[in-house]
Amino acid sequence: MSARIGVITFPGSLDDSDAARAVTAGGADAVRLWHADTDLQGVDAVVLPGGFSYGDYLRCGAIARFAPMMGAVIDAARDGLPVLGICNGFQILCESGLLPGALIRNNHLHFICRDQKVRIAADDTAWTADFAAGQEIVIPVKNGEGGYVADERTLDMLQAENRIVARYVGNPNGSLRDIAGITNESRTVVGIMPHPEHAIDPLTGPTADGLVFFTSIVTTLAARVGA
Amino acid sequence: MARIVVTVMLKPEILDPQGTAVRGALTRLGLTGVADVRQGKRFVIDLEGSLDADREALLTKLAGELLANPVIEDYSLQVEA
Amino acid sequence: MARIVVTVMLKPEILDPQGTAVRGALTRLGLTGVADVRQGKRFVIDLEGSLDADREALLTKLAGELLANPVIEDYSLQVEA
Amino acid sequence: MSSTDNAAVTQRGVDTVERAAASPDVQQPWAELGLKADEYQRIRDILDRRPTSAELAMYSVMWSEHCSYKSSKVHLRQFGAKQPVTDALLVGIGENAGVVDIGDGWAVTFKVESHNHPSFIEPYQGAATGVGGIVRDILAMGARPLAVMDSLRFGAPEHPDTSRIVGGVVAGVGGYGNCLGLPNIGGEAVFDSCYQGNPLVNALCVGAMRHEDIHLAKASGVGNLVVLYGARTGGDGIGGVSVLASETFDATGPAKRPAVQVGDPFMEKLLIECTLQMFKEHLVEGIQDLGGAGLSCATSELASNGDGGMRVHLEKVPLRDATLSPEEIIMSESQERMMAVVHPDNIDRVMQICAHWDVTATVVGEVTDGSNLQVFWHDELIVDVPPRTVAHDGPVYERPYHRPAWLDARQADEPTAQRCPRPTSAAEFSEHILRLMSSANLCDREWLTSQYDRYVLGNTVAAMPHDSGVVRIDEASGRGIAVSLDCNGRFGALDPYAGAQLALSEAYRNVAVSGATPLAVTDCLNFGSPEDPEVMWQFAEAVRGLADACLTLGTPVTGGNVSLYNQTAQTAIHPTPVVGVLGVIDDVRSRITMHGARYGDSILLIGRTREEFAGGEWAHVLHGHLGGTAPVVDLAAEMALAKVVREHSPLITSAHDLSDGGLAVALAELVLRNDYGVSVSLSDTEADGFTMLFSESVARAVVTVAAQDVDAVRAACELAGLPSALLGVVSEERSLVIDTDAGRIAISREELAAGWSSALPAIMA
Ligand SMILES: Nc1ncnc2c1ncn2[C@@H]1O[C@H](COP(=O)(O)OP(=O)(O)O)[C@@H](O)[C@H]1O
Ligand SMILES: [Mg+2]
Repeated sequence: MSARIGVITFPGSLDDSDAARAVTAGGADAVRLWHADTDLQGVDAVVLPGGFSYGDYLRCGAIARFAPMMGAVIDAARDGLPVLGICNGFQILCESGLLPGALIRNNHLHFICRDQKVRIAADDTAWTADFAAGQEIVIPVKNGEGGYVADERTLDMLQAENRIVARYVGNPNGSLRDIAGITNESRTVVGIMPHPEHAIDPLTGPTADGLVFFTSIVTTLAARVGA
Repeated sequence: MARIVVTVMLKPEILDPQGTAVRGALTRLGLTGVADVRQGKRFVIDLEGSLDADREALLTKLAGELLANPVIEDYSLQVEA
Repeated sequence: MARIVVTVMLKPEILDPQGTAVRGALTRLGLTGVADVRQGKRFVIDLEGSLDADREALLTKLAGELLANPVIEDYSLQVEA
Repeated sequence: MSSTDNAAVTQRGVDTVERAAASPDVQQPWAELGLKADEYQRIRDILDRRPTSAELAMYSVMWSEHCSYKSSKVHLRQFGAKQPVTDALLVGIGENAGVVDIGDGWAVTFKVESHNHPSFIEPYQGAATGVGGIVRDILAMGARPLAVMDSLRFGAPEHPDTSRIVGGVVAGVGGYGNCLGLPNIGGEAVFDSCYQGNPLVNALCVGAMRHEDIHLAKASGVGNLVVLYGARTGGDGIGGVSVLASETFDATGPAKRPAVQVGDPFMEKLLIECTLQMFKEHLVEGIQDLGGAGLSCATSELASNGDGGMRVHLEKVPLRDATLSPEEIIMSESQERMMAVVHPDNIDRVMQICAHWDVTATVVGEVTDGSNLQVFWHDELIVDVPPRTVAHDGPVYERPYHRPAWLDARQADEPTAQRCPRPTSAAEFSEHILRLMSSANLCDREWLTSQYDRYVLGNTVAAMPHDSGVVRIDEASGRGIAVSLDCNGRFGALDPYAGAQLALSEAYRNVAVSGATPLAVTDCLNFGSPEDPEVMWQFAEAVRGLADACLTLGTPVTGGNVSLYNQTAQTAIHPTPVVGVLGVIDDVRSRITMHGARYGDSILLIGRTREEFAGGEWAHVLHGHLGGTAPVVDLAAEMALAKVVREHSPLITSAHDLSDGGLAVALAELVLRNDYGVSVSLSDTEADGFTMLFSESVARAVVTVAAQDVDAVRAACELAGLPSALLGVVSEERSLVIDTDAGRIAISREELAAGWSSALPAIMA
């Protein structure tokens, strides 16, 4: 039976159908979840998609973090449920305390959409298992508030514990230490600013490099079952 | 050292989607009787030396040209120190 | 009717790209001696009825959880009326 | 403060139908509302009494230029009269947007609209609400909006006000579209001093649906309910109508009314999802977006297109500003609202869907068996009109027009070698190419396009920098569309008839070189004041030109927009008929892009090059010259080029059309946009090096093909009556090398890129 991966839709989620498409392309079943529900429907992992939840009129992710479904996700994530937050999803993960730090306005103050080179730094998270550390990939980045910030201690800690998942090659937004993505202590929750779900087919994206995030989780879940 | 605080708010008759979003969230999180929320900007400007009349005049002018768009926003200046 | 104003500013140690841009623009437009500019947010919240202790406590809590992200921001509340 | 409690508003002083009938001599401010004396009289004749103040408000705005097309209507009729015979048109001009059949049961709707004047006053919000408005038009046809495009005109790059407008407009187009989740797949950005006080912001939206899902704006079925949903109504965009409010609200007086509308893209995203869900469940009998003229427009059009009357209870409209008078509510142009006609059996489900998405929805009226549109304010009848007279039977002007006397002199002022000295040495050629590439209109658009999300929805097959935007519609079959939006206003200034045709020609070519079959046209006609007979002539000529050319190309005009009064004092903008062409591709995997070429591929130039520099970029950038005759319009060649490219798309590894700046610019762009170089010789071509490189003749493209396919493609060109020339090869060395009669031009990619990439950021700095 293939893995079941939930994709949550918040009001203002925009890349939710893309995330679901990528989940399917990675070999899992996509289960659509609604922000106002609380039942995770027994999914094996969850994707928080990109977009502008609630318009992102306050701080990105600040309102979505309080959605009923996020309550369920936060509890389950603490118990080991793998969660991938992409862009707005990354912001929601930081706001809800599942990941440290915060994302602020890009240093050049513009929204930026471009094909971005990224270096995978940690290949031992639930979502990057099929990568090799040091591998360079190209996936789209598109955000207005993608500048990762945290205090020095946190940054040092992330680095020391190899919890920086990916770094920009050519920083697009002023993220500290070129951070494009990070993971939690148990390496199950990953937040990433650029969009792997928009790089699953060279027809509609710059590459198919992003697909590996979605095959990785299938690999990880299969290993769990096997273990 | 002088500190000037410029406050910029959308005019009352202008739609404020940000304030509306905050109002909705506060209400959902249990705060009762929220009649209205408006969201604005606040600029804290530190100037070297003291604030002479020339600089104050220029700053007042720039507040209405650069920091606020008077077509949709009201603004006010406050000298703090 | 009660009015509460919540002010949210980025912590001093967090880089403020918007403030930096405003500082650059003010200087280019002729304002001399601009030492620093920080840009923050201001929420004007109107509540029906008077502000009882319960609602004030909840609002204070939400200011620190919803309106501000304490990882990067400082905030303050002021009851106006 | 928002409140639904309209009862709080005093009813004292409301002008009822009864009162109007009883007081024929009341002085009414028709002139302040922009009506002419005879128009006011016509309203009185229609109603057989004086209008109430609410009726006066409705007629005045619905009969305005913007809503009634009173100056342009007589000309626009040509689009119908000269409509080519085509099976592709499912819904023609007159609806919110036209609908085109693209095969397999899929229908596509698209339209371009202007938001010029608001964008000058508040560039961010003006542009943002422009995008919001056109997206609702597409939604109202029953389609899921798929992508947006924007065609922009700004003042001179060096003018101090230009960066304010560019920055605000681009951030506004991006801010709204990005937050709404629609990819931006292309557009234009042009700088010219004629747009200094009148920037143009034209936004296009394209959407798709199944044939059976097409929805029209009509209210039928007695007893059906009229639902208003979306944002609350505020005092937006009703400046002029406040004269009425101040008449009726003597003591209290209305609050100040906003001069500018603020967009709420989040609300619009919710509107889209909630509307599509209603369509999916077949809950909607008729639907209309609320745009210009708000409820006046939506109710009168729905009622006029239906088979009965309509009754509306205005006090039920949810308000953002409780002080609004009924006249103002009916006129408000608040954004992000829709109106649906729903069978009573379905109303609960509709309300449920709206609640699910947290969208306010209110039943504000019903379809009646009468013939009139009746509006009540509490229990009083304040509007009682035949809806057709408001929505469709507005005044029609036959404005006088005549060819400007100065046009002969301008057309005689050719950019001859004496008047505009030409490069003679290879070094001069290089310098001219570099100056062109770093000029405001040809430089890299990255600063601007990178602010637009082009990936969201996951179906974007081509966006910037490609010649047209390509979007996949059907994931299984790969069926998709290509869209391009183009215009060169300088050609319009030389000859508006040809200028409109050249805009069409360019958009058609851009779509064709992507491998698509052009099917249909939308247009946004931006001109100066129709009250100036010379401007009116330009307008009439442009419409005639576009209609004639559409007939020849077999691509009907499906809809569009007219924007007049784009002028400062006596100076009008260049005639700027922006034309959008929509094409279909059976399988987007076979599209042709600007990339794709391999080392060693041969470079072919297809099409005839004439000595045509008037209105072109070379004359503009190098000499600031505008005069002469516009390039020859050759629609037959344009069709032949499209056919050759389409039929040989498997052989063509990349294609790029020739337009602004001619061959020199097209070749330079290939070098800049790819990781290869270009090495060509002009010795075997039909004209001298200067003409070959800088002429802007139509119906031309550079294509690359594998060496073994050169003969096949050239033979096809010959068969189609198109000249072709084998120019050279795609080289590994990343530079632009051109052998000309004046010697060898060799420019490295770095040299080309330096000025090209820094020019736009420099304007914005
Ligand atoms: N305002 C705009 N919005 C979106 N895309 C734009 C805009 N201006 C230019 N572009 C895109 O940038 C690319 C280069 O533009 P341009 O040089 O004008 O195209 P072309 O060479 O086809 O005339 C094209 O893909 C075009 O669609
Ligand atoms: Mg082109």
